[in-house]
Amino acid sequence: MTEKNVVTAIRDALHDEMAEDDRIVLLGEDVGNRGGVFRVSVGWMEEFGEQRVIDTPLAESGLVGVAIGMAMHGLLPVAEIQFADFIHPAFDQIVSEAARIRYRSNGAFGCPLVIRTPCGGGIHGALYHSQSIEAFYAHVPGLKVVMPSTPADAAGLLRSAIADPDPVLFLEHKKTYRAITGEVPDDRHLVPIGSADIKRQGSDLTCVSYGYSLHTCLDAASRLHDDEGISVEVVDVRSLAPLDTATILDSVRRTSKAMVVYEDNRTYGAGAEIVATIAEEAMFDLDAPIVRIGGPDIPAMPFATPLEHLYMEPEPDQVYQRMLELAHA
Amino acid sequence: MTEKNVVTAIRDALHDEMAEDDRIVLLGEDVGNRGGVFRVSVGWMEEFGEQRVIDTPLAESGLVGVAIGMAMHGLLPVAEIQFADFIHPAFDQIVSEAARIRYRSNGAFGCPLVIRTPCGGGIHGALYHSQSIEAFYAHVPGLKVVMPSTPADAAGLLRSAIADPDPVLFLEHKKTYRAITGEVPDDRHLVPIGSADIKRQGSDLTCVSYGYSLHTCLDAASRLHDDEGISVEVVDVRSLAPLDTATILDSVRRTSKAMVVYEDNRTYGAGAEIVATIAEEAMFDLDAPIVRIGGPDIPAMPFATPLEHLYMEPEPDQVYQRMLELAHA
Amino acid sequence: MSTRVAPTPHGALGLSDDDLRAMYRLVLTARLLDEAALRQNRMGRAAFVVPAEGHEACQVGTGWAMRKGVDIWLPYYRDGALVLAAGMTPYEVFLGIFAKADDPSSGGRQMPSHWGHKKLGIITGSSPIATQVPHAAGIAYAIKYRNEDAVVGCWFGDGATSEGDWHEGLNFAGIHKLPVIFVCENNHYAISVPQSKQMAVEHVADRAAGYGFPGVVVDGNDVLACYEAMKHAHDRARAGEGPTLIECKTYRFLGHTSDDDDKTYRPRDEVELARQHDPVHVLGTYMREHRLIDDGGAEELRASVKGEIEEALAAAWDAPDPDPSSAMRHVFAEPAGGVGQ
Amino acid sequence: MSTRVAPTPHGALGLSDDDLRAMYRLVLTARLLDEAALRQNRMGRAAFVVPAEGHEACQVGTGWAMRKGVDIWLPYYRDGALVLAAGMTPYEVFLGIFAKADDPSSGGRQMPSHWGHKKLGIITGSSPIATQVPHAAGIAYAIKYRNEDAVVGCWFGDGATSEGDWHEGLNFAGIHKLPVIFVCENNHYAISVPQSKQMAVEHVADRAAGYGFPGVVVDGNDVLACYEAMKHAHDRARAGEGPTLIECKTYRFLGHTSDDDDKTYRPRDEVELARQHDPVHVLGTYMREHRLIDDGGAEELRASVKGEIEEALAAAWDAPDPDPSSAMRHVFAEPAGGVGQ
Ligand SMILES: Cc1ncc(C[n+]2csc(CCOP(=O)(O)OP(=O)(O)O)c2C)c(N)n1
Ligand SMILES: Cc1ncc(C[n+]2csc(CCOP(=O)(O)OP(=O)(O)O)c2C)c(N)n1
Ligand SMILES: [Mg+2]
Ligand SMILES: [Mg+2]
Repeated sequence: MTEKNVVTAIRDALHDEMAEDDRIVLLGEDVGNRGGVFRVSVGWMEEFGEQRVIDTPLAESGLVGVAIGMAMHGLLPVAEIQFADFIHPAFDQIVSEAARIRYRSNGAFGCPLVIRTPCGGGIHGALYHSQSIEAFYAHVPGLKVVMPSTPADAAGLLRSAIADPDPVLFLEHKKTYRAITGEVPDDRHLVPIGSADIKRQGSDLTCVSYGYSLHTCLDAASRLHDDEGISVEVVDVRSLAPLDTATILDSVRRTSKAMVVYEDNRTYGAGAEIVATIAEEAMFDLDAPIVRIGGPDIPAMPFATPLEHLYMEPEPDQVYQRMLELAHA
Repeated sequence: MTEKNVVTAIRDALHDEMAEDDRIVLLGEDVGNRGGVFRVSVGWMEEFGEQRVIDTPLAESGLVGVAIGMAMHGLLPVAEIQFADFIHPAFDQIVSEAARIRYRSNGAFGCPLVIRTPCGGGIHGALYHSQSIEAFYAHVPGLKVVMPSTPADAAGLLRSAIADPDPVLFLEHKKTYRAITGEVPDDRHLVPIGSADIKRQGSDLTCVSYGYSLHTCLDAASRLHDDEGISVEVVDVRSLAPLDTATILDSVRRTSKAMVVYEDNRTYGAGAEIVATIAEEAMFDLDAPIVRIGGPDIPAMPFATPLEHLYMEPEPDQVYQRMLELAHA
Repeated sequence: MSTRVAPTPHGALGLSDDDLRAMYRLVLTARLLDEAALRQNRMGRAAFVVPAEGHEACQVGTGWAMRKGVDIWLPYYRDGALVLAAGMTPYEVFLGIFAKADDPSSGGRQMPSHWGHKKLGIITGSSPIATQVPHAAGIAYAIKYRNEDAVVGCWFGDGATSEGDWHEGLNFAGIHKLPVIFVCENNHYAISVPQSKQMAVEHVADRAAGYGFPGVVVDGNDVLACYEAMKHAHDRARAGEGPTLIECKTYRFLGHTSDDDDKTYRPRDEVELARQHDPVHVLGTYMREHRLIDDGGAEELRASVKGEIEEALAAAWDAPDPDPSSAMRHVFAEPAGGVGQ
Repeated sequence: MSTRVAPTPHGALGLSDDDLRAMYRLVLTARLLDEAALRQNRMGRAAFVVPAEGHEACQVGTGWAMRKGVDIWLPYYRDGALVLAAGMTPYEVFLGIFAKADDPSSGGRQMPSHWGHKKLGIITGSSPIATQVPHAAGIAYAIKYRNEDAVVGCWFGDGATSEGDWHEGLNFAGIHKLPVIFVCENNHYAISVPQSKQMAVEHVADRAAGYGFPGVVVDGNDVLACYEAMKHAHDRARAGEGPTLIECKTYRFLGHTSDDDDKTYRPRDEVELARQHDPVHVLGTYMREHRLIDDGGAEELRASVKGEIEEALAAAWDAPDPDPSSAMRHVFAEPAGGVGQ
């Protein structure tokens, strides 16, 4: 075990995989010369060669499209989109192409592609460097979407994503990059795609979250325990698609109370699916209405500190407060 | 009042608006010379001139981007995307640009743009001429998304969309085009964006739907009434964003039972938001768990008749059956 | 002084008489197959067909320079003649038209003419226009990376050249000097939109200069001209000299698809004029002129091709439909599948 | 024989001495403003700034050919000097840098340098690269449609030319011969990606031929050359002759933004070499050579500009922050707003 932050865990895992398997190529804007905007691949162009660490033109659709071609011809491309906010030009290539190649060819072709991209806010990124994009992609059959929140999960899920025969969107919350550290196994451990994880056990209520919000929830749960002796179970979704409904429902049935917390705009966000699933499958196990906390329905978050705070900062207290209310409901 | 089908209602309303206001221009692939693939604008290039009925190059992102520019400079563009399945290349222009122009300029600029596009399946369109796209867009703050299911709503909502100072995605279910007819007021009536509509009153349960599925639900409700004397209230969402939660919740509270039906892939579909809203706001008013029926989680629907049926056809019976069960629950 | 026989035009290109006979058979097969498929459509037995009529020469000419089983093909929906050149059989084509379980493209999941054939190196395609262009570049990159001796061919219409993906794909291919050939079958319309409303230039090929590789214009009704341009591009690609953009000027004789009525947007005399350069007749005339076929042989050939098509059609019609429950399969790899297959 | 004074180069372009003095003041203001902003960033008072250093001549030169209050501007984030030429004040720029409520671009909602100024005809811009290119074409279409005498200017970097939107926007503008000028500020890098990995051509301008309009290359450090090319394009646009693509060869002296360290990807000697053509010095030298300014005047000007900037900075720093609750506003038009404003 080694203590690392999230971005280091990602870097180390990706580095080790590349060293093991030369079918893996990394492509994206500024991944070569500069080693990536978040410095994940510094020095790799020299280490693995320019053929494997490819600085692409500024063209996300082309970048993903080229990666799809590589994936259909024996390579295992890892495409980096510099910021999740800039993945939108590639929407068609991801949704119409990567996600449908296996289905449309009746299983004859596959597309083992990983798309990594830093997402989420709270880092002064304003409207176009703060977006949450999981809701757009988790809805797409044929695509897997994961979003780790801890260094160990980041490493383990990235390895699983690379080993996966189908396209995986790998979302990295920027605010976890350096802020979140933890123990990471030194071996090549895998975290299976499609499995949620109980990050804190509890009995009074279940809080389901993912991404940076997960840490907000863990923090609130820990304070609630200290302050009020309330025991909150915190479930880390980790894999948005496929969604591990079994783990979520099992926890909710045990605690009889559920809340769902996510950073993305609330309405039609990914949390709606989780709430809906609980409502359909476990409604009569519940002692109180399900609580949903999502971001405000404004385009990502503004730049000015007071405005960004309105989006991100009320959250910790809001989560704490709503947990408290739900526990007493 | 005049009896029309949906596509004729759309054609007439758009025609009248264009005749009234020469700021309105229509642009899209094949809208001019050919009068549109669904023949909405036949003869308009001659009638309104080539400057107002613009055959664009085959480039959806550019098409929407150009329309955004027009909208920011005094015109009222109506952009037609030939099939909803081909809107994906324009995702960035719609989400990053059209939907954010007002917010990002702190209200200084606006983008009065309408994007019309035929969506939905059941017409042998296979994977790329059958898609439902509302879930991708209803989630985007700054964008309005409507989906009429009757000729009168189509005409009234289209007029409201054109009059709206903000971008509106106007979804037209292809299977309603000719299959659904109804009375349309002869005056320039408006249907407000953001209002759901009770299409059938009932007291035993509430069924919330939209698009072609609405008709499946109406049909099942009517058969259930005849067969079993069960009284189903059918709510037509009509406007996915903003969502009229008041009308939906009011109905659910009255009947104490809710089901939500939509054609799109079930998981993370728009119906999840509706179910989640009911669960949060009206859970203790319910006598039975909420029922959700969505399309299978496969990429749109296959071409071969037996496969397409698997997607679309079980639905009528499934809806009927689930209504029956819910009524007796 | 020794007497020397002047070489035939095809001989000068290194094509044997048998090559020409095979090419002619392909061109004719494509045409007769189209006609048969359209009849099936009119009879209500095929919901949707896409005729290639008018495009046969540019497809067979460019396809002939590709090596079956070695090179990689990314056709578009209009490429009914091209996929025959790539090795698909009429039976396989009809399996797609009738949406049968054994359709090699998609098992009846996609509309007909959305080609794919794993064994033949025909990459699965979709409806959205031009998305295959970056794929072609990516495959060519992988070929170069893996030091394979393969060339990628990528076909599309004039309409496709307006898409962002087209620009991005060609640009990437140019930067990395990839072994890929881009073939534009310019029939001057994207459905109803004439070329003048698609671009302000006369030649699509002129855009190649902006990507740092050659663009050539050929008569798309002349199978030999198309072959020659493609062969040259193919040699360039194998020699590591990078991509080529070939623009074949051609014409579509029928509606865009069986759903389209082109009378609303194309003047009849324009269509009639184009038909005077019908590539099937042009090649037929060449065959006779160079004594590669005589009237009897032509009749025989036509009868033989017709027979083949009728047989294929009948067999495909009788083939099993896909099982409804199979619709849920292959969203993701099934347990047996491995990485990168 | 009458004696004739040889016209100055700027005189030959129709520019008065006062024009030149005003242009020089703009160039200098941009430079000193950048320096002041960077200091604020280093002091922790500005989270993020985007220096224009190195691009001043091409921005002021092209901007000078535009008519304030008539023409329409679509700048990109690098265009700190251009927006001054369009009429923004240093105070307004600092309101953006400090994310203040009165920031005309966005009221502090967007990162600094995401320009917008309704009154000045500067169209609101975003971060995603090249999205403004189709907007420029659409605005130009509306101008032509409404028979207005306005021209659209659209600026972007070399990186932007790889995006599909760039291709689609230029293509549309070419087809409709729209009154729009596309200006590429080619500094040979998209962040760290050198031009050779972005395109296989030497000149972006060569791509214009593919869209049916002229492309010209100019020395982006020469304010007069940039003005001349832009003026010519502007005349063409007003005369209904359609778009022009102007490529200004230039260089960025500093990091991509205050978040970037360019030492990891650009050799120092390359940067030093480029600095020898510093557009501020180039223009300063020209001013002296043509006696438009002397040493005293230059000192005075610099002091005056500095004073103006300090004052603007201080006033902007003291301006009110946006109210947190305002973050919920303007997602949609508020009741007072009408259509098409
Ligand atoms: C992205 C996208 N937009 C629109 C369509 C609808 N569409 C299908 S074919 C076509 C025209 C294509 O024209 P061209 O590329 O010239 O090929 P041709 O049919 O003439 O051979 C259009 C607009 C589509 N399939 N994909
Ligand atoms: C669509 C998109 N992809 C990626 C980025 C990240 N990014 C910001 S600026 C930039 C480089 C732009 O280079 P260029 O156009 O040459 O302008 P320059 O900064 O050199 O003036 C990149 C990759 C972005 N803003 N938008
Ligand atoms: Mg065409
Ligand atoms: Mg640059």
